[in-house]
Amino acid sequence: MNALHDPAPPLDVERIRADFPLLARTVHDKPLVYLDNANTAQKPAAVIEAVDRFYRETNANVARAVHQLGEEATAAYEASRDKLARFLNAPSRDEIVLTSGTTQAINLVAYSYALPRLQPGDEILVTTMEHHANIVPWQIVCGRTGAKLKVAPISERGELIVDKFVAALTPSVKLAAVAHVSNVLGTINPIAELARAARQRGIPLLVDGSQAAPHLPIDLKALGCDFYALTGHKLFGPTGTGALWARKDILREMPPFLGGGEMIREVRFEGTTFADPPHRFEAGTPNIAGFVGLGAALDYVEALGRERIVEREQALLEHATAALKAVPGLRIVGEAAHKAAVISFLVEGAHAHDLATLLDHEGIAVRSGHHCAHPLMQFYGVPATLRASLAFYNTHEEIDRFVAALVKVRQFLL
Amino acid sequence: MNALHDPAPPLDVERIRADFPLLARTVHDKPLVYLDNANTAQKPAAVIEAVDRFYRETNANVARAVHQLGEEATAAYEASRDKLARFLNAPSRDEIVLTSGTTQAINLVAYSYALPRLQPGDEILVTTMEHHANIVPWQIVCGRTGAKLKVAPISERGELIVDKFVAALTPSVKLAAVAHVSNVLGTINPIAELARAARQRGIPLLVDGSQAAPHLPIDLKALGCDFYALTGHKLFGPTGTGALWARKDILREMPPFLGGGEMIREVRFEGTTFADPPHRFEAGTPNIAGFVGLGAALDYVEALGRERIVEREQALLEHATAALKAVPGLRIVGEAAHKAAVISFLVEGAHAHDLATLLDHEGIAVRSGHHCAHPLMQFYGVPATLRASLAFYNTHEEIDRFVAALVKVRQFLL
Amino acid sequence: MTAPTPYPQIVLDHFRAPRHRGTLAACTHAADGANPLCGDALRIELRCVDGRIEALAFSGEACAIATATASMLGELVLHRDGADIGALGARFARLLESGDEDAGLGPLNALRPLQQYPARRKCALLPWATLCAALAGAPHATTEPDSA
Amino acid sequence: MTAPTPYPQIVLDHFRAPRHRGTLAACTHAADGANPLCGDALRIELRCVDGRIEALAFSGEACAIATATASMLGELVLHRDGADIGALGARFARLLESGDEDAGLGPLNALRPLQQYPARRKCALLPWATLCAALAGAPHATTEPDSA
Ligand SMILES: Cc1ncc(COP(=O)(O)O)c(C=O)c1O
Ligand SMILES: Cc1ncc(COP(=O)(O)O)c(C=O)c1O
Repeated sequence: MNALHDPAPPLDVERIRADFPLLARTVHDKPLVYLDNANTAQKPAAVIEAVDRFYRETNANVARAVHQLGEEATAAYEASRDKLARFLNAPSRDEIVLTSGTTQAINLVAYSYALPRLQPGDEILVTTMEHHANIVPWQIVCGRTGAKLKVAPISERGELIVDKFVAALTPSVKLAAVAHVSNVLGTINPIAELARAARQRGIPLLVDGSQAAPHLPIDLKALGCDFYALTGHKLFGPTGTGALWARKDILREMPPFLGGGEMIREVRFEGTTFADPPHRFEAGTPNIAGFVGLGAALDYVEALGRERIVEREQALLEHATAALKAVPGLRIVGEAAHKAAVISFLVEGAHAHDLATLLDHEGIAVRSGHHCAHPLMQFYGVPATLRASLAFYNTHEEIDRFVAALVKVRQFLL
Repeated sequence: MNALHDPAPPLDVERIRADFPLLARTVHDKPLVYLDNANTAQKPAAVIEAVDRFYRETNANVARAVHQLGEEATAAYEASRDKLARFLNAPSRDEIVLTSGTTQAINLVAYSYALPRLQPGDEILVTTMEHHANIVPWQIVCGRTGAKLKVAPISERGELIVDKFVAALTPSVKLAAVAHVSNVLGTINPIAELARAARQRGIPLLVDGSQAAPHLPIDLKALGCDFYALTGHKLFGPTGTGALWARKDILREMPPFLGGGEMIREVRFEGTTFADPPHRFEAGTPNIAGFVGLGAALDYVEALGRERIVEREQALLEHATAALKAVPGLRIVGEAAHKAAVISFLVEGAHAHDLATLLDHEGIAVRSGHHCAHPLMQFYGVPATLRASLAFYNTHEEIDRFVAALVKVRQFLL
Repeated sequence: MTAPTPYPQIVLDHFRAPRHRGTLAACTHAADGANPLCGDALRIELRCVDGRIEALAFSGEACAIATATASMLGELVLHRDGADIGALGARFARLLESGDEDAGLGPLNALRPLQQYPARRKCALLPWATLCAALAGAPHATTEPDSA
Repeated sequence: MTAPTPYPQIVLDHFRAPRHRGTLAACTHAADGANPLCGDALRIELRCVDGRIEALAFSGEACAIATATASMLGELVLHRDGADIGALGARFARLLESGDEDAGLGPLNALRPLQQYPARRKCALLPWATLCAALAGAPHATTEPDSA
């Protein structure tokens, strides 16, 4: 995509794979083929070592101590906020709230932004393809306020029907919440277009970026949404990390959510005053080592180059899609024109879990189940799908091994 | 304390120190003396390596995948729940909710237990010595419900006045919340006695065990409280880990707090049903690697033996208290009869931060500030104290270095 | 060296050609078992005479593990006293966890490889739970941990 | 080899014997600076004539860094035009961050070691913020990050 100015050479996959220790594992005495990246990603040694080094050399609490260790720990932790701001092209580092993951990020918006605002009759707009993390928090605040969930439909191919989404942005809608990339279908939603429509109607748009941040360049200034949530463990970073980005003017109006240390200005039994964002929303000791690791993950991804990652993953997606289509009885669920490298599928006559177990026996890790997206499963009328989700470190050979194994186990089973 | 049956030999401190890589650090070109353990504890290599190994060998998401890696990750994660249940002598592993720390644990109780129950005129009883994490969440739910915070007083020595606490347990009190050990004063509160009084009056008691779990044997069956919160990073475990224990019958009645994956039974746009505890309260991908590390920390502490840790830390406390009392102009804040190895103090004429900076320059890490306990500072009429907080890996020699440096920098400054 | 397959030949045989598949004309007990997250749904119908299981039939859609287990279980429990089924079920659960042979469970020993696949044990347990529910007069059964 | 002390002799001297300590009989401008978490509280009073600072006094309780800075700052700003103070303050903030000498800041260069002690910079900045507040007609100032 950057072809005009000095194209970077393609990724050297063998070198990259050597960066990820877990990829050398065997499973059931077979070399592992890890195709469950949308569930959680593997970590480069740089991330593992950053966490390790933090505990060995710098470990201290943040923002609380005047001693040297505390200064170093605070600097390392806050540096990850800077890196996230740059990674997302956020207008300001003070708009980055560090959370334990997407789930906590979306719940923060639900409890602190939506809950105080919603009235009976108000609506929150989601889509059929959302992850439970982008459904259940809204159901909880709707339950408490009398507001209602409204669902923008998708097509059989798994694309959001943009006209219907826009038509659903009626005055009763107080917030819209959409996945940037579907974790089941791989669909890349046209966020800039949705944000423009929402903005024209004065409706804030939350984007669940869990599956987009690891795989696409994210430019918040260009996207034009109001909230963006992401999770670190899918972004090649440690578990227990994530972030919410929100516009400064919105964050300033949001009351605190969790109470505790770090988020206060002054505590008195008669009344407490709160810190400014982002600290207002970061109660208690954060996952300091985890965020140091997340910073290393962002560095790693940026060094690879996000355009090159997209290129490589698109090539893998094409290869895998073509190969899977040749498997007898196989149907791909989700055939959007713009897709990330996530492929859900069904095989006629075979239960998803049976195939997943048999593939696992061959060393191939795919996910089977509802993928935390029950309503989407209900839309397709299936209890579960199989899902192969790719990352830049996967290879064409791995895909070939996966598809060959699938043909074999299907035959074995049926 | 276990002297009758086969007394264990005292801890071999040199060997133990070798287990903690960070203790070998220098700060401002001096060997580090780390006396900020109540802020966060250092980690033994066994913990650091458990986290490292998890990412290299087992990393996968939990409870979601049928593949081998997912099984292994789930088993490792759930094993830490078992270990915590044993560590606390909890009646059941299903009563252990894994959280990102004490702060999240207490907020869970505030939002899910207290918020739905509180009426205008109701009260929540806390004490003067609470950490902000055990004040602000209650203020938030009081603000939403019209309930009020009630404060049980302490003596000048820093002891909870038990009679007054018990007298404050009036019918309007719907929950009492008390630190097991004060992070500023070191005071060990008589939890079993408080719990008995609360129980007789049908008032549930929450115990903030942040500072107790790392230093005392905890026996939940004997304590008789209803909720117990702890944080992993002070317990020699990774950042971003913690737990709430609560009685099963109470947990069962609590509605979910955060919404997302893992905590549901079935999601439909028309209405969602939730999982049983503890999973109902664990929305989203947890800090899997962190909890694996916490399991290793519990193993480490149990291998040392908690009775032996108490013995050693009490000896360190005695030594440090005596040595500090000889420093001119020094006053110890918190002189309870039962104390953990936490010593707050003031030096006449010298600001806490100046001394802390000068001590840091000598390689000695103590904390100066309000220790997230503004109301306690207000009680003592000071903006800040210095605090030396010890762990079993500290030595008599370190304490001597600390006190000698304190004498020196005091003289230098004044 | 290869790990044991979770699908031994006998499991495949029972999956492909299940015994006791169908419904009973005159049934005395019945229950529906469902693991909705997995997508397994099984109905078991029984005819008991003097507390003994004289006929059994199952129907529904389920994965190979659940289907094969239901088929083999029919073989095992037919003509047994309903009162003995609970204990047998517990022995089967133990077999899945330990991977240890239990001669008294006959063909069901073929499911011992599930010791290695804990996430799939709920599939093998579903027919048992459904059978027990039917005997106990409960209409529904599930073996799904509530967080799937 | 030892790291530079954060409290050079001149800082100690100003802390122990602060210049310009006290209050002004006839003051034209004044502000209270407070970092409550730290426990620093300083009042600065000024007498300005034609925009020039002709007299300055500070009072209050503060740590050595804040006290010494207030004392040295008095030396530096006396007889200067109030309009120049903002720029001087910005240079001082830069000195704290970079640790680089700035000859124009005279004795305040003694605080350069705070480059190594970022948590203490707010103490050195408090007198500046209070002075700026006084000149701007604002009654209060703080340099405490709101999460302390
Ligand atoms: C007594 C007490 N309670 C609660 C907390 C909060 O713990 P965390 O910041 O890990 O949530 C702490 C530590 O900061 C503490 O010392
Ligand atoms: C689209 C989407 N949203 C939200 C989540 C939740 O992320 P986490 O579990 O890390 O909070 C996930 C991943 O599970 C996801 O794929």
